[in-house]
Amino acid sequence: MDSMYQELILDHYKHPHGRGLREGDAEVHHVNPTCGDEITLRVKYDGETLTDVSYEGQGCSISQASASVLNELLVGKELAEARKIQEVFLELMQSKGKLEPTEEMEEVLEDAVAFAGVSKYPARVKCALLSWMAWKDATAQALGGAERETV
Amino acid sequence: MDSMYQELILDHYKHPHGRGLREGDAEVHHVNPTCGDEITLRVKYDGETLTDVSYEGQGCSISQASASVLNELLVGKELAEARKIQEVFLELMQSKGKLEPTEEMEEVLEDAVAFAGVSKYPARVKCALLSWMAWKDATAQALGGAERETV
Amino acid sequence: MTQLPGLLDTEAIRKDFPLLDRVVHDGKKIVYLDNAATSQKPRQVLDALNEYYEQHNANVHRGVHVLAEEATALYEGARDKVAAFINAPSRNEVIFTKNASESLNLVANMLGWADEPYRVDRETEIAITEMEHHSNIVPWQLLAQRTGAKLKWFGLTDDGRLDLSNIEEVITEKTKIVSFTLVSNIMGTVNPVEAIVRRAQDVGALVLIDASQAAPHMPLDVQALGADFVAFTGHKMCGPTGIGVLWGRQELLEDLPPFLGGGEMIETVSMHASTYAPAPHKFEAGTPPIAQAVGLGAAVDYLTAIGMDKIAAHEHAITEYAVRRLLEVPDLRIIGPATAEDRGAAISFTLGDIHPHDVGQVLDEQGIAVRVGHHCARPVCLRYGIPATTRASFYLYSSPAEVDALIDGLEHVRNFFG
Amino acid sequence: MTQLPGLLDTEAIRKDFPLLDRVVHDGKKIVYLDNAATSQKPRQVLDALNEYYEQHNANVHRGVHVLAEEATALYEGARDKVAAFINAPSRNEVIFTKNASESLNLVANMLGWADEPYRVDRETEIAITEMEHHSNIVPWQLLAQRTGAKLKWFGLTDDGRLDLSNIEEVITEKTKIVSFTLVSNIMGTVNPVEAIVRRAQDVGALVLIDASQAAPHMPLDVQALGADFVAFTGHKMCGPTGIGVLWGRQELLEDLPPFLGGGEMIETVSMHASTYAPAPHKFEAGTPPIAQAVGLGAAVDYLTAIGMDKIAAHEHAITEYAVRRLLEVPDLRIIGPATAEDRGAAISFTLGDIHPHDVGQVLDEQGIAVRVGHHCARPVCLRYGIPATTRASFYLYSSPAEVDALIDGLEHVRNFFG
Ligand SMILES: Cc1ncc(COP(=O)(O)O)c(C=O)c1O
Ligand SMILES: Cc1ncc(COP(=O)(O)O)c(C=O)c1O
Repeated sequence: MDSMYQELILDHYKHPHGRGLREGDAEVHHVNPTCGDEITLRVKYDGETLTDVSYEGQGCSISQASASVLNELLVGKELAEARKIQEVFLELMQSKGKLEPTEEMEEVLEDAVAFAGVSKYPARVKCALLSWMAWKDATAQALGGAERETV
Repeated sequence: MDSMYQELILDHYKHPHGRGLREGDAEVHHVNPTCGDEITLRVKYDGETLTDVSYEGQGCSISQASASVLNELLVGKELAEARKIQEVFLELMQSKGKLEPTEEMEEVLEDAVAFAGVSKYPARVKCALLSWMAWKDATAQALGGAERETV
Repeated sequence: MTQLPGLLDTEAIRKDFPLLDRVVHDGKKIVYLDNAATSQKPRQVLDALNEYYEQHNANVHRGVHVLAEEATALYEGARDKVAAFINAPSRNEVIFTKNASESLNLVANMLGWADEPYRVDRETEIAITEMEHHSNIVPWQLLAQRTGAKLKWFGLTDDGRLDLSNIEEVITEKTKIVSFTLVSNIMGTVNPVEAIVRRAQDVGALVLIDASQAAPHMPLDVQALGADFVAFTGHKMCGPTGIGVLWGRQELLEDLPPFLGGGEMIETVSMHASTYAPAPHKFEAGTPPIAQAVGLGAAVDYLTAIGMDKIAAHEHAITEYAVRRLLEVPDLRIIGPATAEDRGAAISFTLGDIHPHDVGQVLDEQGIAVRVGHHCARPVCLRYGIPATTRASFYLYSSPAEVDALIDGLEHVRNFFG
Repeated sequence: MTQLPGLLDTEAIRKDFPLLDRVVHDGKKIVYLDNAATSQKPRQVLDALNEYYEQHNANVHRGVHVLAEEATALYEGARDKVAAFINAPSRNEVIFTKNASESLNLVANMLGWADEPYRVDRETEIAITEMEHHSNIVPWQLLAQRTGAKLKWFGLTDDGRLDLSNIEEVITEKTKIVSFTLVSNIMGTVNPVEAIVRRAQDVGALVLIDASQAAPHMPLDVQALGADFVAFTGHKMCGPTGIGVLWGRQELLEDLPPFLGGGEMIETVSMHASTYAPAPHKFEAGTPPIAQAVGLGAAVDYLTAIGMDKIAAHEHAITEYAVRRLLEVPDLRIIGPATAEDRGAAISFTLGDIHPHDVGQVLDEQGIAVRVGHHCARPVCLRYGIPATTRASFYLYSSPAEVDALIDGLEHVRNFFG
């Protein structure tokens, strides 16, 4: 159990960062059809700088905590760096529990490294990725470019 | 093997009685869809007396021999008696090899008792019954009455 | 040990089910409470499968060799067993499919292609209910879309029952088919068959009953139900995966057109035209699930030997106990009937605002297997304004001790997220 | 012992197949030559089934408990194995069905309900061949009847090959779908895929290949075939009954409409409308044949470990030997290619005017299992003016000694009816 519900995840779940919808450049609504988890997410950019990620939604502790971690980690970053973080997080989540996070990874992901244990549970990986995919989608909309991708 | 291919059956197969189509009161064409056996059969009645059963067809030794035995057994009989024989034969063939022919049965069926062994082989029962069902059908048509029945 | 009236000797029964000895998460013996999703299989069924494959395996029908004869006898023998199990007037009314979903789709497709008086088209209506499994919703949505027919449904009352108050508007003179579940897979509700069948018969509509959650748990008598079709699935009643059943009244099966075309379902084929075999073969295209039918036959033997009435009594006792204990858990809300009357052994609930995924996961870590989500009955979740539920569901091998384990587990969940 | 080049070590292989030890008719060890109807199952497949049911059985997807995770991983793992076995570009292109017949019907139904440019309707044509299994004839007859499309077909040459001389009349600008068998189940003919696919592509028609008699016997590469869909069935390739496969190109599976509706195939359901999951799930309504997929995965592992090219070489050697020996039997006429080139290991023949039922029965009494009848390919019998054939068909465990037993058996048949 400890492997999935890290203290850190429970903390974010109980005390989410940046929750609530604020003004943004683009808004998306994503749903995890297998369990009904939902998120509405907005991004705000100042040039290439991500100045806010605001969100509302319902879902399990993993999806809620993940959105909170995302907010904490990405807000204030340059787009390129945020993208990098998102990619590393995706890689970790798709590792099926077989990837021991490297030091480098930990540096990039900070708190988000706590989700490593979730990657062992295929049914929950989508919960952890919900907000991250929504962010990617919203960013594409805000800045133009790639089409919506789904998990 | 002996249980199915009785000498008597092989005899009838090799030297069929009454084969060929002659004049009749009614003609039917029956097919066994599972193996493609076919028979064209005519009956001729003089009042209540069955004066001829003529037939043509293609099929396995069992279906051929059975038509031959039918001809030998039924021609010349009164309708009621022929019907009785047909019913007893049907009963024997549907016995799944579990019926030891009684003396009474043997008296009614004569040569046709040789088909007892066939009743153990569900796939072949229809072969043995093909001509008998055709006869029943043709008789109904010739004399009016019951609708066509199929096996 | 809790003693309840009507309990089966679960200790003896559990010995028949190898999986129930499974140990998970470092030494925790599994507490399997996901029986509405699928049941475990007794040794007797696995033995039948093995014996079939090791001794008799051959393709059925049309063979004159001994294996083909044996395989055919076993396959058709399974049909006899199922026919007896549901009290079908004729063995020829029992069609083997791959699962209940195929059975339900089969009826929808037959009616879409049928001639009058059965034909579903733009002038006609279809009636279902809001508590159906998706497998009894989507086929009718597809049929409605493709034929232009109108889809109607019964709503639900606050306590998880069908709301039949507007039965005359839902089932009308235009209704061709009424399809509903005997027992809800999400709420456990047992529905009032008679009232619905009576109304359907009054307007000349056919009735299809989804007995997927009934066949495993109670005596099923298709004649007493008064329906025209009854569908259920093998894997929920101790049988293998890959097999379902559709029972239908013989004259309907004769009149209605085939669905899948292929080997076994024909009488004769030429390139220009084909004719079809009589039912049930008309509806069984291709090599059937032979071993799975044999396995289902063994399952039916197993259940019958114990007695479906005894199994129903056992589950009633367990359900009564479980409902009582669950209602003691703070913040727990049962979705569906909060009593054991007219309900089956599947109980859905929410636990405060802890998401069912989290409830299920933390229970799992204690070795307790429940299902979480919308249970393929999302309209029920929408109706009650919840994203999902946690569902515990019981079977003939479920014991009061397992109910106790669940209650303790839920306590742990509350503390964990408290 | 006859020594042929390219033979597998059948003595070792046969130890894997419990049924091959079966003794029939008072002590005769079975000579199983009915492999085109269904294959026997190796111990490895039965073990996989038992392990699944005893250790991991649960319903797949949507479950958070450990059994559900394991069952899902096993089921989806089987999809990976099958995808690799046929060299599919993506695992999402592999749909599990109940048998090849369902796979073929699935395509016919998709096209019947599709939008342009795929839609089959009264303006369009369907092309098949005269050597198709009924499961690849009847679905198209039904589709043609129900949509008004025109059904056309390739005829056969006297030596059992497709007559492609009028290919431009059979496949025209109006053709929407060309469906044909890679290997004939009755005559063994291996068909020239490339010529047909090229013509189909020229006119923009889709191609469906029925690989039911190919997948068990030769390396199958769906990309090299160039087809749009490929169908086959588990039970003929050492797998369990109750499972089939449809492979289809991803973009087609995305564009084409669903067939059966129900649980698992949806994205979201409300009473008013539903949306569908992406392929392959869109086409897998209801609880899938979970254990059967796992068993098929084990079969694929088993075949791959031996090597499909080695299996093909073995069967080629056996077929060459069998054709040669059969042609020595007086009055024996092979229906189909009388050589081992471009043919599979199913050989149909007639024996003078002895009816195939009698041939099969007398062989059976000697413990030799062959199939007799029209083999679900009645148009072939009509074409060659015969009511039925006797068919001997070989597999990886078939030995030259079994061919010899067949030849001796036929000698006995001739004497018996001589
Ligand atoms: C060429 C061919 N196509 C289709 C089928 C149908 O396969 P199934 O009966 O498993 O659906 C078969 C086998 O029976 C076959 O040999
Ligand atoms: C009420 C009900 N109907 C239909 C089904 C569908 O059964 P299957 O998935 O076996 O097709 C189920 C189970 O999933 C069910 O509970």
